[in-house]
Amino acid sequence: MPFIPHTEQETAQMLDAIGVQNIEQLFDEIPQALRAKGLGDIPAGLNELEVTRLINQRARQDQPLICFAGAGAYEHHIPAAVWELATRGEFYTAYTPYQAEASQGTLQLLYEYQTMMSNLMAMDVSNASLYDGASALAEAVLMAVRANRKSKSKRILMSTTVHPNYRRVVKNIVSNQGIELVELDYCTECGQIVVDSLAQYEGKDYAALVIPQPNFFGSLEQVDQLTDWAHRNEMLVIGVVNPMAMAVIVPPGEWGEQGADIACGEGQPLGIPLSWGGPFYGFIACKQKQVRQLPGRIVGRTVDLDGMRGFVLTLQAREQHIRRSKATSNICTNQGLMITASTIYMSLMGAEGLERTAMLCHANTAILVEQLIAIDGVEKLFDAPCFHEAVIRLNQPVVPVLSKLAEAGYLGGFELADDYAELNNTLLVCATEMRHRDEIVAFSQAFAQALR
Amino acid sequence: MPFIPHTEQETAQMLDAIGVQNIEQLFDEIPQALRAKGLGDIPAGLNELEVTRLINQRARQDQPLICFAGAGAYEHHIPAAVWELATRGEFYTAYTPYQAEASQGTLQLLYEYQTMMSNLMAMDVSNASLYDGASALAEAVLMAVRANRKSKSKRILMSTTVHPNYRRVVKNIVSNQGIELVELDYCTECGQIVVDSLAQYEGKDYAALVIPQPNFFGSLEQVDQLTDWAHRNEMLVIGVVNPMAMAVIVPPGEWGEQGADIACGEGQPLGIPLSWGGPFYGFIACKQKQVRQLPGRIVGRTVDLDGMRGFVLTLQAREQHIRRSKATSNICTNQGLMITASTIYMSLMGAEGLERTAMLCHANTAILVEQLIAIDGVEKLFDAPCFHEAVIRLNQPVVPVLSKLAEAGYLGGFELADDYAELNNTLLVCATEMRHRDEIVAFSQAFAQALR
Amino acid sequence: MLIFEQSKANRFNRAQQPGEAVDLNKIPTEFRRQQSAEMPAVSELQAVRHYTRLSQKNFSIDTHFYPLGSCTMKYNPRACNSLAMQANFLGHHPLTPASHGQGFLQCVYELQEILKEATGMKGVSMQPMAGAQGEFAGLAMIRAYHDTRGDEGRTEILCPDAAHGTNPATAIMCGYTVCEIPTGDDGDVDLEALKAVVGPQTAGIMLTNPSTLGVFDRNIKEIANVVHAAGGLLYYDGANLNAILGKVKPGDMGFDVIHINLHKTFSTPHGGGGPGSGPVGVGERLLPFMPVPVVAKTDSNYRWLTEKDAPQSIGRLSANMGNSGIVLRAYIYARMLGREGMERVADYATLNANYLMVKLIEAGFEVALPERRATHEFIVTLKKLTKETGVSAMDVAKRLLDYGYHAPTTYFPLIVPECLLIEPTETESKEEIDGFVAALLAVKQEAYEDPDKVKSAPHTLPVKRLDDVRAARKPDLRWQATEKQKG
Amino acid sequence: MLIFEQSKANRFNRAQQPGEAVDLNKIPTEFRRQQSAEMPAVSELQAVRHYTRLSQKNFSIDTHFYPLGSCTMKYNPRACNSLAMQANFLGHHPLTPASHGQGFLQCVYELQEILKEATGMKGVSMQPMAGAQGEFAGLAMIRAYHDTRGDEGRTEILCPDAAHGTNPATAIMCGYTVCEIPTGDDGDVDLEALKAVVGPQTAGIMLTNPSTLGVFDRNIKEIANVVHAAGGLLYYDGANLNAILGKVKPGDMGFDVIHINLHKTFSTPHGGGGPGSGPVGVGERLLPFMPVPVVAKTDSNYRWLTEKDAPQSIGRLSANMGNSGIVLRAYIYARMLGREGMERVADYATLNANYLMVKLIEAGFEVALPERRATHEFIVTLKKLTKETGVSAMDVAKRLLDYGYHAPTTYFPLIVPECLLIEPTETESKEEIDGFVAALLAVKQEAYEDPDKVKSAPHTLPVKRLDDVRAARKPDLRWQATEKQKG
Ligand SMILES: Cc1ncc(COP(=O)(O)O)c(C=O)c1O
Ligand SMILES: Cc1ncc(COP(=O)(O)O)c(C=O)c1O
Repeated sequence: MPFIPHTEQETAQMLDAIGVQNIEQLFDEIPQALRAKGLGDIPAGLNELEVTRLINQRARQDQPLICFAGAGAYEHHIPAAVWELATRGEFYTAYTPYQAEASQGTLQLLYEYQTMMSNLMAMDVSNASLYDGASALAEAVLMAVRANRKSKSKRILMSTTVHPNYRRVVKNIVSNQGIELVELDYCTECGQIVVDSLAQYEGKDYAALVIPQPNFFGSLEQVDQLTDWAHRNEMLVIGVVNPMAMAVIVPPGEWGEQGADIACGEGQPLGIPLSWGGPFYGFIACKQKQVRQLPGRIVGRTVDLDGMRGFVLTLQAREQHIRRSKATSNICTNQGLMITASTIYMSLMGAEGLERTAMLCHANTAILVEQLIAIDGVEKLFDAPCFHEAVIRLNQPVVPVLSKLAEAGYLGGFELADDYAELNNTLLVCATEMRHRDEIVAFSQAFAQALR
Repeated sequence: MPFIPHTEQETAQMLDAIGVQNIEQLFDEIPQALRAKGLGDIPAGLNELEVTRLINQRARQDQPLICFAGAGAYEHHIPAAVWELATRGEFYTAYTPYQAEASQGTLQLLYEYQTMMSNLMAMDVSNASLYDGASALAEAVLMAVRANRKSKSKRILMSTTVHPNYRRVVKNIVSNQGIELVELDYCTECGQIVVDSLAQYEGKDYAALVIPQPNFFGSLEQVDQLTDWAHRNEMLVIGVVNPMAMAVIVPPGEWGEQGADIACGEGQPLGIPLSWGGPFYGFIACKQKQVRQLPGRIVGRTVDLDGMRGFVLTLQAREQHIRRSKATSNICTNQGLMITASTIYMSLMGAEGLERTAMLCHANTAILVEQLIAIDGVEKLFDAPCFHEAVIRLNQPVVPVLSKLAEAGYLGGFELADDYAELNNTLLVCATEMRHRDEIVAFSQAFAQALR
Repeated sequence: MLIFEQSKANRFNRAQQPGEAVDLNKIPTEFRRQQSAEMPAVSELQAVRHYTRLSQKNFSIDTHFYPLGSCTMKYNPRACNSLAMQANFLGHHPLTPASHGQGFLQCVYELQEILKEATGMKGVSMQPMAGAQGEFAGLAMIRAYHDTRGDEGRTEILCPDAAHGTNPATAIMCGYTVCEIPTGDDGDVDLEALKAVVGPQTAGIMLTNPSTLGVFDRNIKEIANVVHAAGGLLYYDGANLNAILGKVKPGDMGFDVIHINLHKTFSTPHGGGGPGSGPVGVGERLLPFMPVPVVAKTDSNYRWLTEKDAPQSIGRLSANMGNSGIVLRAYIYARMLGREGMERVADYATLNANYLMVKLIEAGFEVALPERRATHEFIVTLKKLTKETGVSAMDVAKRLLDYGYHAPTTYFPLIVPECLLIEPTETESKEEIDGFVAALLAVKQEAYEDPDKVKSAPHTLPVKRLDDVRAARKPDLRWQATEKQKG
Repeated sequence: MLIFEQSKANRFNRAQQPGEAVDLNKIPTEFRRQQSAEMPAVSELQAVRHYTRLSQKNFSIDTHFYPLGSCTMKYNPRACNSLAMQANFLGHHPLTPASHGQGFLQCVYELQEILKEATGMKGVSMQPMAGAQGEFAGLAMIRAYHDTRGDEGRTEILCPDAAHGTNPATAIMCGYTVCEIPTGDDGDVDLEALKAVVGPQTAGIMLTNPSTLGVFDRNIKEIANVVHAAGGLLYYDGANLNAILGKVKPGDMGFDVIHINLHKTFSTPHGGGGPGSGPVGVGERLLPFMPVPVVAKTDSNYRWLTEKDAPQSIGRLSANMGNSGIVLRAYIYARMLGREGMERVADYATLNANYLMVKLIEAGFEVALPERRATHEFIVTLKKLTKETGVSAMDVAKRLLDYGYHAPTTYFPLIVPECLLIEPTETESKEEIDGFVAALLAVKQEAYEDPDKVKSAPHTLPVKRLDDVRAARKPDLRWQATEKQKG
């Protein structure tokens, strides 16, 4: 049996010590009628050689496409050291650091992560991870409803420029508690929310306004005006942001007069591979005064019996294992290993590395868009400034074009029409720092070809 | 600059402390006339993203062929744990354990390796590695010349069934010391050395006889008879063996009445990837009484000040860093990391795992040969029993056949004619446990195709 | 030292930086960050050395016996990691068309099938990213089910008092109220109490079986009948599936919906707190409500089913398809085990737990339910020790660390005083278990002979006993540039 | 515990075993092993845990400052490892035809070119598997050169007394006798002494420059002239190339043949003792004798040159092409550095060494050659300390371990009493160097105040001071099944 160390003799000794004849007897409290008749449909076991052959063959089948898609998941360079360190057994096979003294590695790392993420967001505190960007936004919404003492409405203003799947997830999660999401239309010319269009919501009771930065179209929102508008109307502000962008773009903590109240988003751009969409991680950060509403694990610094610095899980009274039905969230297992990787990533990149990477993504996307709109039948859609994604409109349906590009080895972008009926024949494209100029040129040629 | 941590300010502080204006001044003892004019021909540096792109592209160019070749390097399954552990920084970036107390990890592992290798060879002691199988045989020959007090001849009987490259390497190394290699012919029918043919060498002075097991043709030599013959003639016996085969085949320590005196060979089959031929490692083991003639690092058990067990490099008086020109060898840096991997490999496999693997290699090769000789124009050449390689003869030149097979995605084997003029149109083939039966069948079909 | 304390202004790790600092010329200054975020500025070697050394401060499965009850800290085969981390898996954007991802989709599909067979459910979705999110998906499906039938007024979820904290927390998150059911003295749910509270307001019950007390609830069929009769549904918290794999299936016990913790039973890594994966399985009735996406197979073609294909679905709970890479690891593990291997998991997890329990009883420890079989775990209560020596379960836990063993789960379930919940798992050897018994016995002796030594433990770890209270009273959650102090 | 001590008869690690035990029916019993080799019989978890824990007992670059003189313990970029360990490189049998290995061959070829440029040599072969084998190849070429010219009677190799042990050992291995040349008080080779011994019997001289004393021999041109005039050739031991990369080239100094330690200057891993790689470079005269195989380029096609292409070659020294995987790592490293990066290596290696030397002098340590510039390393002699306190260089080295620093090289070169050869390398930060100075100073103070503490160091490592003498007197080189004792 793989992974079971017992010799027959030991098994016999152990049964003997217990005082039973065989292992079967240990299951004698299970009503006989319920006993399973085996696991017949499951294939027989494979040894490592065999499973390696199988999985390698599956992997070979799936050669990745050269990626010009973003839409919430971004291909960035990940230094080799990141995963060589993160998969060290001591990180990989530990669990939630319940025994702090035996988990100082993970705990200190999480404290460092909280610092890095708070700094990147210009917020006071960060937790130690949520599941992913979408569920983090759901938690942020729940948190805002709890935290906004002035609001009784359980209503949230949600920009339609937020990732469509994020909006779905938030709805799927929070509507069970009777929270209502009111969707804000964006300006179809500029591809962002225009503050002037919000007059209709003034003076009504909303718990929070959700602002994406950059938004799903890659456009930069006018976060200062939006934040101030929301605060004037006694809403909290939730920023849902791309952390890589925050290296060069005004971070949530600095939006408007007072800054956003909650910052959250998808941590994947910071050292996490695309990996078919997961595991990624959600981050969430807030102002000091809301820390006790923050969901999830939080690590704090303290001292030991000798007065030496050490780290522990703290503020656990917010959590399900202590507070049960009164917890701020049900989250227990989070995305720890991803944080390990992300923390190492940020350490290796430093502020300068993140900034240069962000800038190069921006520049590459600008070149990409330039090349694409030079093609007959392609135009750029919105005029708000972009970070590293942009929407283009084709003179023909998108699906066949994407198929042809896939055949040519490219992931050509994200078709928007499914989620935005008004955006027929449009495509969201992206070129991170990973895309060499030559690749962008070759892609543009393939694109022109596919349009013919 | 990659990998240099100094800030400009620190550099300035350091220069200041030294009392120089700039770094250049630190090189002022180098005669000006000799100063280099730069490294103009070397390309500019790449960051990790760029070098990753470059190397991945080189790697993609070189899809490995499905391997039916052995000839000294064998594709075996390597458990994932082997290299995940061996490349841990603590193993990967330590050096020779000169400071024993700070190197107990490496030292204990080497002691465990010495035990495993001695046991596998049924010899008393093993060193902690030499460069590779070929150079290990050269060291074994030098050792035998030193160790055989009865012989004055500096002549060695070397079977021509030893790997041709090993024979070349041995010659290239030992002939500088005036050692002469006398090559023994093999029996062209059975593909092994026949003891009866050795009468001509009796009563003459040879320091040692080198016996391969299995030999280069994959055939098993009559090691008992050969060993006893050599000992009767006051030669030492050097066995050069495949360690995987030793799991199921009589090991050198048990050859004949007294066993071989020195066992050596290539450690690659024990957990080391093919990797274009290196790094592999050479092993060497001997009887207790010759231990002070053994070249290379040796780890010994001892105690610390508290009487607790610990491990140190020992018998260093044999080595170049102590004995300089009187050392048993010039070897210093050896193949430590490969030993780390190999030790973990053997621990994960256990005796049973090695035996089953060896058996499956044998069985697969038997099937392979069966399938191949069923093809018109292919016959098996030798009738000695084989381990996991065999020689076949084709009815046509081998080179074009190998080219066609390579086009079909196969490494078809090793052509013998270059090294053995009498073996025209012959091919040495191998199928390890890695070859699925389906692959063997498909290969045989491709082979038949290529012969047409 | 924190990584920030090794930081130096203007230190760059050039190998990781794009050479040219491109200008953000297309972005108006009002959008641009004015001051760089404070991040570590260290060399690559400094970072590598720092995190290598930090890692060594952890206990982990790869370094220590880790009998953390309810968490199933078993061996994580390294092959599951290295095979899942191949470039061809890691390189796939979630938008990759199914045509270019048949290899991956087949793995997901086959794991869905394996989990169905292992649990006796009719459908499985990999969407939830951990157990608690699986619970959420389950309750959301229960809600959707009642709603669809127009069965209103079912506002309450029943939970045993021994339940894991995620259960009641999830119920609240899903808009329910929680009604706690007491546990009987024999460790099974108090059936009479259950009958007393079940009613038309009952949306469902959340149960772990084997329970968090480490026993198999023998009345499970009756519980199912009672709840079903009242119109409620049964949710199975699969955290303890390791104990019964191949022995009894949640579907056969009468559960309508379940989650499975892949990071427990299917040995995906715990990663210092995650990522997990909490697939949900459903019976016939809840099939239409399963979260999307799931993988379907038509002929030999695999594809994603999404909201469009499943209009009654509770939808998605992650932006993508959940923790794919974890699903892949679980699939590899499941294929290595195969059907016989899975049954052996339950066999040996149970053997190890019962053996360890018996040995501890022999050593004079009091177990919570001595008349019952242990499942894959069991509870020791130290209330006598605490009373006699002042040494608490927490103290014992800390002292065990000095002996080189990770502590069991402490103070959970909440209903047993001074308890240790001990789960050895099937991958630990008899020698390791014997060593653990000896250590626990040694600590017990110390508690009587030198209680202060135990109360001030640990003594040999990188830090001494840490002050939790201080941490919570004056939360210091982030390093501030101004301090620059050493430690 | 040794892995053997965790072994249990009949324990199998099934995941790693072919399922069927095939019969060796084609092999007559006389050839078959009768009794299984004694090997560990442990579970996969036991093995993983054992070797993970063992690894933690090592000091290494990734965990500690490691200023081991002459060894260049610099940061090994992890990318060099992970890129070189891709399946498409690891999967190649050495017999792969060049047509299917152009990617790999190009890497080797380009590294040959890079090394030629870096050293000023005319040809480079990657064949030797470490420095010592490079030395062997070099001397074998010198021998072949003289032989080819019929220049007989050149039987002697000159070596400075400060030379690394491999140099004289190699000379002997190559069939030469060795003549030692003394070092002058200023650290350069004693030129008069050299002139006195050079002659028609001189085959060549082996020199390290910078020397193992950490200084650059200023008379190198003159040495070259003297030896060349006598008909001898000059061998350059490239172990110290890190100090002069881009500053001065061995070819320009007059060397005819050199080796380069890729595991030093080109940052391939030291791996607990190897594998290294010791490419040789040659000037015009020795080109025909280079070991094979080397990679040649015709148009844009790469191929191996073997004995057939190079009939005068000294041939091969390994069964294949040397340590390919190491060559690949060095190539990746070289490409990351590029030309500017390489010069910076010498700059900062030298800056660090000189700064450290100055700081130690300030702290009251005696350096062997205070009047000289340090190169990338330098020597401290503790003979005064030893005389005054009885604390030896070895004791200081051991005590440094307690402070978290790997010790410098001790007692080498042999000509300086109680010496520490200290090489910080360019990848260590000023902070790390300052910390090291503080530690060495603290140890010095301890030596005066509490010499026994230093003499009995280390105190905080997994073992206390180990008894080398006992190990050598009663060699115990292998665990024997009969003992089964613990430890
Ligand atoms: C009994 C029980 N239920 C639920 C959970 C929650 O699972 P997760 O941590 O994966 O969210 C856990 C584990 O933490 C558990 O032990
Ligand atoms: C000066 C010097 N020469 C030669 C060598 C031998 O090199 P290697 O250990 O690679 O054989 C070394 C290193 O060990 C050295 O320091």
